[in-house]
Amino acid sequence: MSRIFKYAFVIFWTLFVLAPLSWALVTSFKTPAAVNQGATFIPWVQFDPTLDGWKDILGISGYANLIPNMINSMIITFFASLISVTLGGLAAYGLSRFRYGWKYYGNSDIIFFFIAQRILPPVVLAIPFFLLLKNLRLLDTHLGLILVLTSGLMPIVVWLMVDFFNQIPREIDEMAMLEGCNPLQAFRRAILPLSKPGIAISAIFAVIFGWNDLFFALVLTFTEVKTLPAAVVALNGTVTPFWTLAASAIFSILPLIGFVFVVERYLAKGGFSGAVR
Amino acid sequence: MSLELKDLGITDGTDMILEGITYTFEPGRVYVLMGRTLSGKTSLMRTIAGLLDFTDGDMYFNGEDFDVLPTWKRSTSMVYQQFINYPNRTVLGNVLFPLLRSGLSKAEAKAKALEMIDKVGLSSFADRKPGQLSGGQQQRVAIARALIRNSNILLLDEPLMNLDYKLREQLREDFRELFTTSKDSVTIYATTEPAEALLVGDELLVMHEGRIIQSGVPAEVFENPNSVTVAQIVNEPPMSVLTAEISNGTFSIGHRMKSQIPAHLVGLPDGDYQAGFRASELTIGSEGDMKEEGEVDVAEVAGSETLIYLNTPTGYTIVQEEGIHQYISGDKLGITIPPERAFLFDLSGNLVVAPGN
Amino acid sequence: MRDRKRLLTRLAPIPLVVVLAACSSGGSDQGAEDSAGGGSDTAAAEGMGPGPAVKEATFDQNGLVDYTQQPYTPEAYAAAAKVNDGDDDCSYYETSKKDYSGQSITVLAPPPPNMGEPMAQHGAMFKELTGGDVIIENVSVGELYSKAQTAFQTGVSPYDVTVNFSTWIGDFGDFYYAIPEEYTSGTGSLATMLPLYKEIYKWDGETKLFGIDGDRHFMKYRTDVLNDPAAQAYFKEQTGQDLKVPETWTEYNLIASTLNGFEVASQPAGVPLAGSVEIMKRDDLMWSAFINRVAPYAKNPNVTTGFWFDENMTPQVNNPGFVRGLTEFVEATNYVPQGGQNFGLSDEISAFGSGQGIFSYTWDDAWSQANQDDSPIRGNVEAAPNPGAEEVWNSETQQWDTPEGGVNRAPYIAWGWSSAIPQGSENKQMALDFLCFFANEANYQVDLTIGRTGVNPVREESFVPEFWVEGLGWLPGPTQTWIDTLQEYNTASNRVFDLRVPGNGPLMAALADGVALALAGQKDPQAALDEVAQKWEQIVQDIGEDQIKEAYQAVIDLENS
Amino acid sequence: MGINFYKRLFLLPGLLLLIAIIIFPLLFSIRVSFSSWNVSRSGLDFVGGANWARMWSDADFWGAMLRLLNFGVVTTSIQYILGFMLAHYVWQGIKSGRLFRLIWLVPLMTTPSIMAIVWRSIFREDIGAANGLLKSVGLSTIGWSTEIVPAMFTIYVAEIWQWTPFMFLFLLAGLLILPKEPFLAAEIDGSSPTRTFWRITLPLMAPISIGAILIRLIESSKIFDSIFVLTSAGPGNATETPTYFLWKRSLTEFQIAYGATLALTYLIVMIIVLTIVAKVLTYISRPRGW
Repeated sequence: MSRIFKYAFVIFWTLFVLAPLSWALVTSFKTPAAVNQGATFIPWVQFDPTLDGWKDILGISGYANLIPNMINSMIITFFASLISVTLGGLAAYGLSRFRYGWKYYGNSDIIFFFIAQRILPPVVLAIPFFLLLKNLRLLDTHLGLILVLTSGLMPIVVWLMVDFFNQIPREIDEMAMLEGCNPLQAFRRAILPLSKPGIAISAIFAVIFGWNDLFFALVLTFTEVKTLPAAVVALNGTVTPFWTLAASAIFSILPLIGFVFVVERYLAKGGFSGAVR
Repeated sequence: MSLELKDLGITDGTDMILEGITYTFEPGRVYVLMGRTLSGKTSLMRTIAGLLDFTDGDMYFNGEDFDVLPTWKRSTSMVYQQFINYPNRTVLGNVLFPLLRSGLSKAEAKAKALEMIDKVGLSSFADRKPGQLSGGQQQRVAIARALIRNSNILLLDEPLMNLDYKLREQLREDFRELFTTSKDSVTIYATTEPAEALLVGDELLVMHEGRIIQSGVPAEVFENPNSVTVAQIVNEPPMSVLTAEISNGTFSIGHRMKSQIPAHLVGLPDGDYQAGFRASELTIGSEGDMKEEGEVDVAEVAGSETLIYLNTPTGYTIVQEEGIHQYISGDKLGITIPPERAFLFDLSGNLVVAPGN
Repeated sequence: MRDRKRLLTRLAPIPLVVVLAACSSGGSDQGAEDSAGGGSDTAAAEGMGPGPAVKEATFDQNGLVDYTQQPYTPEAYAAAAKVNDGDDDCSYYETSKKDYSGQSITVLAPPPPNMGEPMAQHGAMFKELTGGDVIIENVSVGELYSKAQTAFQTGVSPYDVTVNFSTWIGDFGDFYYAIPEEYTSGTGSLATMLPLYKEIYKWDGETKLFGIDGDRHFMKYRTDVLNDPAAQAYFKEQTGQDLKVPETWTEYNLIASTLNGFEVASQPAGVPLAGSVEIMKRDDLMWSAFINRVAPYAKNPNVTTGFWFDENMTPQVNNPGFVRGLTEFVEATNYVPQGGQNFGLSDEISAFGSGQGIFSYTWDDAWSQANQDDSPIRGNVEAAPNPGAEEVWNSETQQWDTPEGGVNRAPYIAWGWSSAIPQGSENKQMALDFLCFFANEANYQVDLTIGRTGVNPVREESFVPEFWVEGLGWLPGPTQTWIDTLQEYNTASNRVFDLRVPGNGPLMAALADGVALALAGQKDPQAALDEVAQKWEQIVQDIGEDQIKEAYQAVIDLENS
Repeated sequence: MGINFYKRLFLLPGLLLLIAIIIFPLLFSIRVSFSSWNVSRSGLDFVGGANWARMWSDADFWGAMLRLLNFGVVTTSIQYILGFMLAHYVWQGIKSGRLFRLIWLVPLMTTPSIMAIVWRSIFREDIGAANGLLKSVGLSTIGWSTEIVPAMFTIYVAEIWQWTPFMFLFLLAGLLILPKEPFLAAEIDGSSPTRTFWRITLPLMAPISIGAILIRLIESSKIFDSIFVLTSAGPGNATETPTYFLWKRSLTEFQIAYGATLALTYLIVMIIVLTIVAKVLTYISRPRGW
């Protein structure tokens, strides 16, 4: 019974997940007229498919070429995620293992401080960040956007990784230290190999959130480092080109699917059994 | 190469975790720490290992301030009561790990590790991961890792605690031999088992509430516990402590059972005392002068013996009976108390007289 | 107790930071330090850039401009007619004599096709002619304002040209460079622009916008429906009146409500026919549509003290004229297409263009869409001035007036696309030359003929039907109605203009908020507009009453002209 | 180099980088909230607490804040339940688990603002897929974006579709690192799967769950794109949330000073609420004798 429910739910959810994506895929092959004349679902039968939407975003029709934007996004996402996962992972490890703080301000407050950075919506940080980057002469540069994104991604990494490190028995790093590793070496040699699932998930989150950041990219760049989402949103003119945007929606998740496919294999079950009974 | 603790203490807020620990550990000897859970054994070991900061006193190793050295420079090895190993490494990898920073060549290190693995009896498991081993085997890996570095200080924190009875007996036997390989080390071994203490220890330190309350040769401490507390700690099962009185030439227990003053108690002034009896020296049955009727609370079989916990009018009493017997809660049993085996303590708990052997 | 401590410690960084902020507040005026503003006289001389070097013309005088041969040619231009180069100062010939190689300008523009496409097309050609780079940053229409404003407010000047809505001039006027007079007179490319629009593109007496588009809101109606005998009979039966092009909003509503859902033979298959297609989505230019609905009720030709405020700067948005307009706007929610209460401009254009409604009444876009080759209602749409009203509120006498001739007309000269050169630009000369080239005779003509460029008639020569019928292949009948409509707007005397004052954004947002509440039925029209009026007073206070009043006087002058 | 050196080495690079990046925006926001910077007046004058007083009596803002009870809490709860179910299924093992896992993560990968436009194309009542499907099976159509309940429903659907994978992955991470032993023990005791779930899995997952719920509360309170595109805060102002409100004040009306005031208020309120929520959740999930 519960087995039937389980698979029914799994199938339902999978269909629910795929439905809008299929709709986007179908829409991406429509002409404007086909979109505006009511909902149709089956190409060739209900409408004549065209590649115009795709030509429009790949620079073939001269309308827009999203490939340079995708490269920008890759550069920015890669470095912002790398910095976030590295520094965030170290900080999370520290917060999991040591006691920090000043008077009443302790570890849990520091962790909260990290995550609190995500409370403010980007819309209100846009102007201050704009001024900051202006004064640093980093407007419209990769570095500027990487730094700003890092401030948003690192908190997620810390938040996730603290819980994760808490699950790894402390005795393991103590043991490594007893065996002659300084804490950094203990982290690298003893803990890091155990943390692959945590790092994989942090990296997935960091990359996805970094990749999909729209608002900072929109405000803090002009012409040089337009990222993919900013470029896609910029396609939305007086008349919303649903067909082109649908194609872009599909196009912009392709690299992420590849990345997640590669990284996701590290999410194996039973992380630390055999470490501590 | 001695480890010297001077008035060492740890205070956390108002909690005293360790207090006034003064002791000198010499190399080549095995020191057994006994004490109940939370008595400070683990804290003391972690302090020595540098994993815990102390707040008072001093610690010297070889005459030099030990406190300035971080854990990883102290040359300390530790075996935990849980079986801690690197789950992602093989047995060989685990045993090799401590050698990585030793400056040995890879081949040398490997040879040495294999030798140690052989010594703990795991040669056929060198390529397995800890998760694929039994508990006892895992603990052997941990012990091999601890021994391989020839550390100056070897700390074993109840290493046999989580093993079953048989494995415990077996490993216990191995220990004496294994420890002889580390002649230059200070070895500190924490346990709650008197048998272990007697078997592996050169010195016994009894800890209670963060203090060392008695130290000495294990047999000596065992025979002459200086207080009720020590007596309770070093006896497993604990002693039954009953009220006693000496007056007018009679020795009475619980104001009810009376007998002649046994030989070792002769000459003591009249007054109220406490009398402690080892469980193994109390017997089931109603013989002799001092007998008592009790009601079984719990009875459990340990190895080839049966432990019976009884409520008696005099107090809670624990009896160890040879052989395997079955009792159920509420059974009425007679017990016999041998007055000549009484450890006599004064009312504040200090030893007055031990029965001797 | 512990909990309270926890909470306090979490908030602890805030007071700390407040102290730091207070300490740092002394000399720091991060944003304002180099933000431009005010005195255009001094700025005029600055940042003009090196200007062009002179070179041999590479384009024949009065040569044929063939858009298919240009470096960037999207589909729309590939189909465009070939035209002869004009005689203006910025013709292909004249521009080809300028050498801008090694220089570049950055343009902030909406994405293709609207404005983005001509920018890209002419930018690429400009580079071919002069060697100067025209870099275009496209942002979505919704982002244009904040993108430009962020730069202006913080004193950053990444752009040499910004494309914008002309209604933003109240906020941006001071940040713009004044266009020299030579461009708007003589043989300048803007010389033949209608005087009305020349005025609209001025701020504080100076031309601040490089006018590339002229807009107004007008009514589009479906002739196939209004001329359908069955519909006529049905309408007569239901209302006792003849079915004709509505003269007033009352008639408009009556027709739209009566024929909502009516089936006519010419209706595109599978598309239900609704009465009216309107912009009702709150933050998607709905306020602009709403102005049409109230204009004839609230713009009284006898009142010269203003449409939006009276002389004491008391908001008029809740006067009975506005309330009447809103009441009818709310009624209209009953006969818009399905989901029409949530239509933005984009939806309005595509919905009317695909035949979903009998009426629509905002910008030219829906008109262009309906006239495109692939439009299912091509040839069935005509244009007329927006409906009027049979009575009009007099804010001076505080009563309803009956207009002369029975109908009060108050066309809304709505804002449209325009472009400007920010004060902060370092290469104004090149920016000017580019905009001027963009708007030269040949380009203007061709852009006009391509509906989706967003360029609409703004110059005298465009208001002849032949131009459209021959140039674009539009059908003569509908085109004539459209030209007539535009001409009527150009010459009308009782007109409504956007509230071109600083704070236009917040004022219109407040208006839209109130109207949305009424549309959703959460408030009745009077209460909703009273709240708007209250907010307006607050906004006027915040921005500065004098400042707004001064700017508003220019709007009143336009209204009364 | 003692332990303190390393202790700092772990935390400080990240913390200091973060502080370096956010200190200016924070200071600036606080400073600017005491100024009158608006669309026609850029610069940092000092007007005292005028903005703060105005915020206090801004009924629209507080109305929007109240709406978070709806959007933040409801969507987070649904996401948590669905995400937990999915994660639990994958953790228990399902056929083609990796494939499902990958497919379920795809929504998270889409850009919310672009996806919102796709949702608009689905829920547009005249040409959208949702009504199209309803019509094709002969059902009556629904006013997805023009009636309050369906409008909220569409926003829920968009949010749940987009963000449940986040919960799923976060919780899966937690499940994957759970110790095996309690489950072995339960198996030996012959505990039923349901019992095991309620008595072992759920309590063991409490810390991770709280972490996931808090971060989703933070994130879903920032809900913006779907509202902007789908309903434009309508009908009326029924779907106007603080982020939307802030966005309008700050970036469309450029009431920079007032916007900063609202933002800081929002920050403070959220810190207080989240701290309380964390406490309550910790209290509810505290270990109990069963």
